Amino acid sequence: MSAQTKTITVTIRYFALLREETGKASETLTLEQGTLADLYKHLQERYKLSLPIGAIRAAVNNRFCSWQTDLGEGAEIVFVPPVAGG
Amino acid sequence: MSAQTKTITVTIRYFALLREETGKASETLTLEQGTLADLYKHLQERYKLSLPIGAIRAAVNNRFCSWQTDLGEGAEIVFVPPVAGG
Amino acid sequence: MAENNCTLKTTPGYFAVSEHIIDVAALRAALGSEADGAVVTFEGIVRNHNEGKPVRSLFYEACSELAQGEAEAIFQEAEARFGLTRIVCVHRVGALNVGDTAVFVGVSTAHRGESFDGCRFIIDAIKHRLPIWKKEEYLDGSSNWVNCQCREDSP
Amino acid sequence: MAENNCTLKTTPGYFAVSEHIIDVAALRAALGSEADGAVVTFEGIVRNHNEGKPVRSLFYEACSELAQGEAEAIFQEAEARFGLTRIVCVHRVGALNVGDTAVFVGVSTAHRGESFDGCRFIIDAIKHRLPIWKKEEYLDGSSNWVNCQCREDSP
Repeated sequence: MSAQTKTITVTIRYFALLREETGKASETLTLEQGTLADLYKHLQERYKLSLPIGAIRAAVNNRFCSWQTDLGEGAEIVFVPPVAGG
Repeated sequence: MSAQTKTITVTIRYFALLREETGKASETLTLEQGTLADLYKHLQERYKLSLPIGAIRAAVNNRFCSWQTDLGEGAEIVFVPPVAGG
Repeated sequence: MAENNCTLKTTPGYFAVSEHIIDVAALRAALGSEADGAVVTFEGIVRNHNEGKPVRSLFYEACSELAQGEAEAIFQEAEARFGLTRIVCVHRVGALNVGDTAVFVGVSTAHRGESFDGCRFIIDAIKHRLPIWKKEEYLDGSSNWVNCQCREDSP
Repeated sequence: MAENNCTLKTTPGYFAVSEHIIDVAALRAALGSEADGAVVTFEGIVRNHNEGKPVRSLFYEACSELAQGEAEAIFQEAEARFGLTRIVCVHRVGALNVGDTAVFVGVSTAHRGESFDGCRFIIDAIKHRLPIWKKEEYLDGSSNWVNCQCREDSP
């Protein structure tokens, strides 16, 4: 890994099935800069998450974003499992 | 008029515009036997009712009936002007 | 509500014509069972305008006996078509002011689609079929029995 | 209700996520203006069954901040499409029992067609778009996050 690799710190909130599978409501992680998709794949492996990326949506700083979004320092991230309100 | 002409006594209830045009909420009339249509035409002339027969419905003894219905002794009649509930 | 329920043995519905302010909360409380997932209610309110004319107040008149029979027929049709579990409907009569609830319709069912469709069916049928009449009094002092000016209405 | 209203300046709507029993009468009182002739309300109630399985209780969880923004977007769309004058919506979170109201949607408009269509549009959008999750607990002791078993859902 080169010295050039930039790291960022992000906060992630987990809800519903993701909260149960990770065992936490939120966490702050320092990781290599990348996209939302990179982050979810990382977490998927780490926590053996059952939901595929195609089943969920993601929001950064309270806005739904595409999986290709580059994460910035201090980003607040929510992964949204399939919803079932009402 | 022959002695054979049968008369009946019926009660009529008036609502809304018909109540205002007849000036009464109900009345009991003795008249020659006939159909509902005959009765309405008689009242139309007597009270100068503005609503044509095609604009209203009629009920006898709490059931909507066709204008050709023959009236029987003691019939309770309601003429129903165009409705506007709700 | 008890006094009229006995007349509706064959349907799950309650209908009344009332001279009193409609108690929406009490009527809502009569809806819903453990199997019901949806409650839809409609209230028709006296507006301050109709077809461009400013309305001051309304007077509703009903033939209660005929209205009761017609409401039961509507409820049976609605029950058959939409599987409604409960139906509650009250129509106000007498003098009403702007903002008053003139009619309440509430239904409950297992699923929401049927509740919306059933409630709408009932209010549409009530407006077209129940022997209830509305006299609008306008700000300019004039008044009008609604629908009674179209002299050549076909039945 | 006052504390959240300031977040909805651009719409006629009020939205909240609440841990408390939904006070339908209070929410109804926030609907209607002198120009409104129709009020339609929907309540989603916890049923004792879902897809054939007997339900004992439900647990709802929401991401309130995201839900608020999404509700505002839904209300703006509903206002534009159906001319709704007022919109009030509260979604319950936490543990609910059979018979509890999980969600309330109430709207008012000049005419009834728009009220029915607008209310239905809003509840459909809420169910599909708001970040709110439902865990069903069944009589047999098992439980399930609804919609999370279809593993290959497309977005």
